Amino acid sequence: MSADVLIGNLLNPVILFFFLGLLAVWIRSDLAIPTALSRFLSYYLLFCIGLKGGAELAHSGLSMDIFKVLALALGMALLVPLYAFFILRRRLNLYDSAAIAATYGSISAVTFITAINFLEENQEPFGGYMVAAMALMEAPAIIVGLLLFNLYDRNETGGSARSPSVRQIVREAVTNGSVVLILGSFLIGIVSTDKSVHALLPFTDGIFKGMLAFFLLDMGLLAGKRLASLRGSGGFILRFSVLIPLFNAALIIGLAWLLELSKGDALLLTVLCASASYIAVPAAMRISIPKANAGLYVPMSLAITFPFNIILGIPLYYFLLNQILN
Amino acid sequence: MSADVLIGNLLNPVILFFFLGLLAVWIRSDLAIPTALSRFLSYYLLFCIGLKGGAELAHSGLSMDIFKVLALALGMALLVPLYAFFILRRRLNLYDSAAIAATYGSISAVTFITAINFLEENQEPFGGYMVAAMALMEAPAIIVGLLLFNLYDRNETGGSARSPSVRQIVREAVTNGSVVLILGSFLIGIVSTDKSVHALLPFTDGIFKGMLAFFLLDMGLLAGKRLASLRGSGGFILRFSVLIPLFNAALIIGLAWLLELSKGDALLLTVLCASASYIAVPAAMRISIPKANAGLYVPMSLAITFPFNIILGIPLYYFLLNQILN
Amino acid sequence: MSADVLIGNLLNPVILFFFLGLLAVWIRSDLAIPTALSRFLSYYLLFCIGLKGGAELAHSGLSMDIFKVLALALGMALLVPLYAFFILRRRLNLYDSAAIAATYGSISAVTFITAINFLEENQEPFGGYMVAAMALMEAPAIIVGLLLFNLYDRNETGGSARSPSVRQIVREAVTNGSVVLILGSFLIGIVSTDKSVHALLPFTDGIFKGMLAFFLLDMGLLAGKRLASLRGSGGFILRFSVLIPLFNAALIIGLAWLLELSKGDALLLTVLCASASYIAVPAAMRISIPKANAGLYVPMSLAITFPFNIILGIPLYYFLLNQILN
Amino acid sequence: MQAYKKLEIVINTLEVRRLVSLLNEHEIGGYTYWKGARGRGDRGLQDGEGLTEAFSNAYFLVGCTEPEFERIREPIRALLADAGGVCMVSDVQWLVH
Amino acid sequence: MQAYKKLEIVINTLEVRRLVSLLNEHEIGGYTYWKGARGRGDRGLQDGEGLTEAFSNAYFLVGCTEPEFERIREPIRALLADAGGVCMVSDVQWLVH
Amino acid sequence: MQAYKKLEIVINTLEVRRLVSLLNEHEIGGYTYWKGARGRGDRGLQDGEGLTEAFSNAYFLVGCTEPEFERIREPIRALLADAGGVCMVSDVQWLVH
Ligand SMILES: Nc1ncnc2c1ncn2[C@@H]1O[C@H](COP(=O)(O)O)[C@@H](O)[C@H]1O
Ligand SMILES: Nc1ncnc2c1ncn2[C@@H]1O[C@H](COP(=O)(O)O)[C@@H](O)[C@H]1O
Ligand SMILES: Nc1ncnc2c1ncn2[C@@H]1O[C@H](COP(=O)(O)O)[C@@H](O)[C@H]1O
Ligand code: NA
Ligand code: NA
Ligand code: NA
Repeated sequence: MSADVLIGNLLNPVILFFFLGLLAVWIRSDLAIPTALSRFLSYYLLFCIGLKGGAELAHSGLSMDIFKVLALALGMALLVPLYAFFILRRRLNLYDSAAIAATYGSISAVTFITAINFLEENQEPFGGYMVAAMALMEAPAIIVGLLLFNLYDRNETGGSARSPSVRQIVREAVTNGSVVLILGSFLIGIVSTDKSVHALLPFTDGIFKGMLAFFLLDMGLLAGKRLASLRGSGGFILRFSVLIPLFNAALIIGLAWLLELSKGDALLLTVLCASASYIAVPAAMRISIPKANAGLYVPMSLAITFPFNIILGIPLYYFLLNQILN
Repeated sequence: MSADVLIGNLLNPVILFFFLGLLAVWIRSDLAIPTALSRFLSYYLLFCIGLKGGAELAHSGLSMDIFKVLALALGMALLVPLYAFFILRRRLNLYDSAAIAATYGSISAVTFITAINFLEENQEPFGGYMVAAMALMEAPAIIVGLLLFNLYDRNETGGSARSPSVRQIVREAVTNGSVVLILGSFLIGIVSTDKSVHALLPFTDGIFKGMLAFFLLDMGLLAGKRLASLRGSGGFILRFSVLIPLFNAALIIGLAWLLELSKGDALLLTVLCASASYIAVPAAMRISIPKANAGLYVPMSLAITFPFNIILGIPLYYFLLNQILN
Repeated sequence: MSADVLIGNLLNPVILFFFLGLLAVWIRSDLAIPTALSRFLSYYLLFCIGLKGGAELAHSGLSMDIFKVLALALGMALLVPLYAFFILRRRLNLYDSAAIAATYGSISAVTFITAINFLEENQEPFGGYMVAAMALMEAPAIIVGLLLFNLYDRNETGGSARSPSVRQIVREAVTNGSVVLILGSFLIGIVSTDKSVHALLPFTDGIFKGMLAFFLLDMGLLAGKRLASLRGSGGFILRFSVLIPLFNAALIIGLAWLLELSKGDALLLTVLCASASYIAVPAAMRISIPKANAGLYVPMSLAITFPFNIILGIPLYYFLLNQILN
Repeated sequence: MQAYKKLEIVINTLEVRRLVSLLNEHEIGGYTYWKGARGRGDRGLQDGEGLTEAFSNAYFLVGCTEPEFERIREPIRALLADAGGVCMVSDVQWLVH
Repeated sequence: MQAYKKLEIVINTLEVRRLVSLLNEHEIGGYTYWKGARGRGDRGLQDGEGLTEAFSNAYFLVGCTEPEFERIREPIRALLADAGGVCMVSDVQWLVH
Repeated sequence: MQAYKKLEIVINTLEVRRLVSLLNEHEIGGYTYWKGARGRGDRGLQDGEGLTEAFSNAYFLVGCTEPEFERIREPIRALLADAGGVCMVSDVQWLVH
């Protein structure tokens, strides 16, 4: 059964288009999605996911699960960058450690959306509030990462930190376009009437999978290009990029079992914790810790952790949750 | 009933996404739709509206209503900039008066499309030829505005007018991309077979509302950014931006009653007269009256009149038309 | 009946939007689709055609027809540039002859897609493997053209050829974005489950015709702009651009009759042979034979042969095939 | 290398056609330009926003000989006086190939 | 024509707002800029890829008088020291219109 | 400030990879470039239209020291002779930070 799910996932066109993107880079094709389009596709996905999540929540109403999920989400978003930082510090310099810790504490919206697609294909229900959990987990890791950086920077080097204040960085992380769009769509989904949400379905549902496949093609191209910069960066980097997601996943699966989350919610939360940011956090780090090596933290999350999660991670976590929950 | 319609309009996701755009600017989010996309979305909307209007006209055939509507449309497009000009001249310089008069004499395609969406949600029929009325109203106000400008400019300053001749400006206004696209699609809609128009429905109808919502998000972002430049420009500007639309609306509602227009047609005509241009006219004015303050005529139409119309205007005009007609 | 098909084709909105594009250029409208969008639309069409072709092949399974079609396709792709070259050499210089020969030996994906649309509207079946035939025909003519050029260049001028080796050019032709995308989508279509291909239908099928119409509007704009550079280039150029497609079509129609191809397959193969490249080959020629006049080979294929094929060619070839086959 | 004049011109995007015609008419050997420039000047802010190109600029780079420059100097001045924009002139060495 | 200083600044796209504010604060008469520049420098490769503008640059062109230049010289130096980027200064002739 | 050479190169977009490799090979300290330039020159009009980048140009800005310039001068000349394009060289002051 687990092999079935894995193969089903591998033969999903959405995932196959990701491979096509990787392949295109590998054979040095000039296939390239214009950046205006990439941006549009990612906004489209957030728009749809937010709206559907909000509409779903309006239907189901509030429940205790929401609070459990949001508390877990916030807790993990604060905890993961902490232990990631101390693991990283054993091998890497302060700049890279802080940047990578923030990267892995935050989340990847595309991985989340791919997991939602996976759940829908396996007819597994999940709560609309998961969208809120995702939005909630985007920023805290940036703050933790910068606080750790500032703390140790003052101790170690007497302070090389750049001028933007932590407050400013937090501000930017919270008003980040993706966060605003998904939270906004989520709220709009909550207040809109059933009829009007229904009228949007051909856009938000009909063409969704196709747009996702197209976007994953683009992500494959991007991941493929980024992979090159990891050459020669050593086994520690590679191990970290796979083992930390697995560790985070194991931790949250355990907590999901303790707190008796539903299978769908648990999978999404696992995916959020196991995923790493390659949009919001790198942008924040490029500005706030410019000495951190962007040739490290971007490809780790984008070219290793992201493919790992969408190809193997999601079906694996689902298999484990199927064993443990009920 | 009127409150219902107003609230229904306010809770329409399409309108709510406009608010989301405003909000994003207000909290200084970096959410931004690439301009290539904005352009595509606006072309898409014109394409669909034109095609559907043409197909509808091919079905219904010609009627006297068409001539009434087109005559009214043309008349108002010539009249509005005239009285707007003299009102404006009492407070503003010649440059700004001419530019703003042209702006308010012309129309906003997006307001028109939002009104069509409103009519469809309220199951109110309207004529396919309204699309032609819209196209007809785009250019005349530019001509009137420039004629007035040239007339007074020669009298007052001895002529500071720029080199492009009125003929050239008219040429450009008439061959404007939006006009060509909507009229072209309209004609294509007329000559195409039912079957082939039907085959386009998933594109022209299915995803329409979603694309409109996305576009209004973008309009919200734009309006929000433009709002800033109105700071400190005084009450006259603000009053004009709301009162002229209301006055134009009152005038055309009266005429609609006299000429016994159908409710749907009357609403669309009202919206056309009450709306102001923020694409074609500003582009023409930027070139032909460069001394006019673009920080005035663009935000007036885009950041005040446009939101006013789509949020309050449309339901209000509809309420009034419901009272007066039949 | 043939007149019916011709008129049906002319009144197809998809074709009419092409005319609208031409018209817009003619009246000097500023209508313009951003290039990021053009690129996206063309990728979208390849994505859909590839996926549907692959899925269709997975259904029908392999047959002898595939081998016949692929052999014919490859043969024509090698043969056409040969005879085209010798015809062209009688009037044009070596540079232009080689570039134009390569252009006409290769294919136009958009013409192919328009022909598929035509077949679907006439409920005429065709094999999914035609997509593979198309991909197979993109590159060989580039190689033949460059070999001929190098051969004669050495003889005539002692060698003015540019540095990129033939191998490098072949490499680039084969890893060309369009080829990779359509072949990749084709393979994904083959391995994907029915269910998952079905879930993509609203994207790949629903909005397809609309996207095609929009893209042909863009092609019309492009063709219109290119037309200007042909002014004063003489009757030979014009005759060649129409007669070579007709000659190629006659040849392949004869072969289709000999080899008893199905009507749908034969039409698509005819269209491939009759069409000329205006993306991949021009890009290759711009780099490898920079002295060839791009103001000749681009507008010939794009502004004459392409419109000729989609407006008259496709219905004409279909009419002939109807007479000859079955 | 050879001494050339380099002109850098910033002008409203809608005036691109006019400037290109002017360069063609005066038979200038070559030019390069791109759109999408934003900026601020006497005519206010051009922020590149909106659904029209009217509020964005184009940048032109023209390398020309001294006599070519003398030919277009006055026409360009007149165009800028009418349409707004700026033109900066400097000396460059042309890498002949 | 009139002697001017020309500044060319390449800076990370996310710093555009800061640089524009700086030019406004110091009342520089005008500027032009565009986004979408890629490049390499001390802070590594900025290849313009990805869903964020963080890995692409903006290019600023500022024509100003000598006193204006003296006014912004130090603030720009400080900004670049903090945020990375380069600034090149040269002499141009301004075509007055 | 420090004296530098500034190179401005316009070249077909499809040649970007080659020029970047050339700059990397010769260990030039940094460069900036953008795509989307249109223009006219000996090889005709590059109008940026169409579904390929073959008819549009890229613009490179390279600030380098005199010795660096001497290193790449000949290779760039050879590249341009082969692929077309132009290169203008001028003197600038580098604002050291
Ligand atoms: N001093 C300057 N330095 C650089 N660019 C300028 C300067 N002044 C004006 N510009 C550019 O030229 C455009 C038109 O200038 P203006 O006609 O003065 O508004 C502006 O939008 C700027 O992009
Ligand atoms: N020598 C140079 N010539 C031209 N552009 C440069 C040079 N050095 C750096 N740059 C540009 O400035 C950006 C930031 O430089 P840096 O802060 O040194 O990484 C780079 O990404 C390049 O686009
Ligand atoms: N005199 C010039 N001034 C500015 N740009 C030029 C000039 N000549 C050529 N170019 C640019 O360089 C590109 C290639 O030049 P060419 O190889 O001469 O066709 C042209 O498309 C222009 O963008
Ligand atoms: Na995480
Ligand atoms: Na109006
Ligand atoms: Na062919």
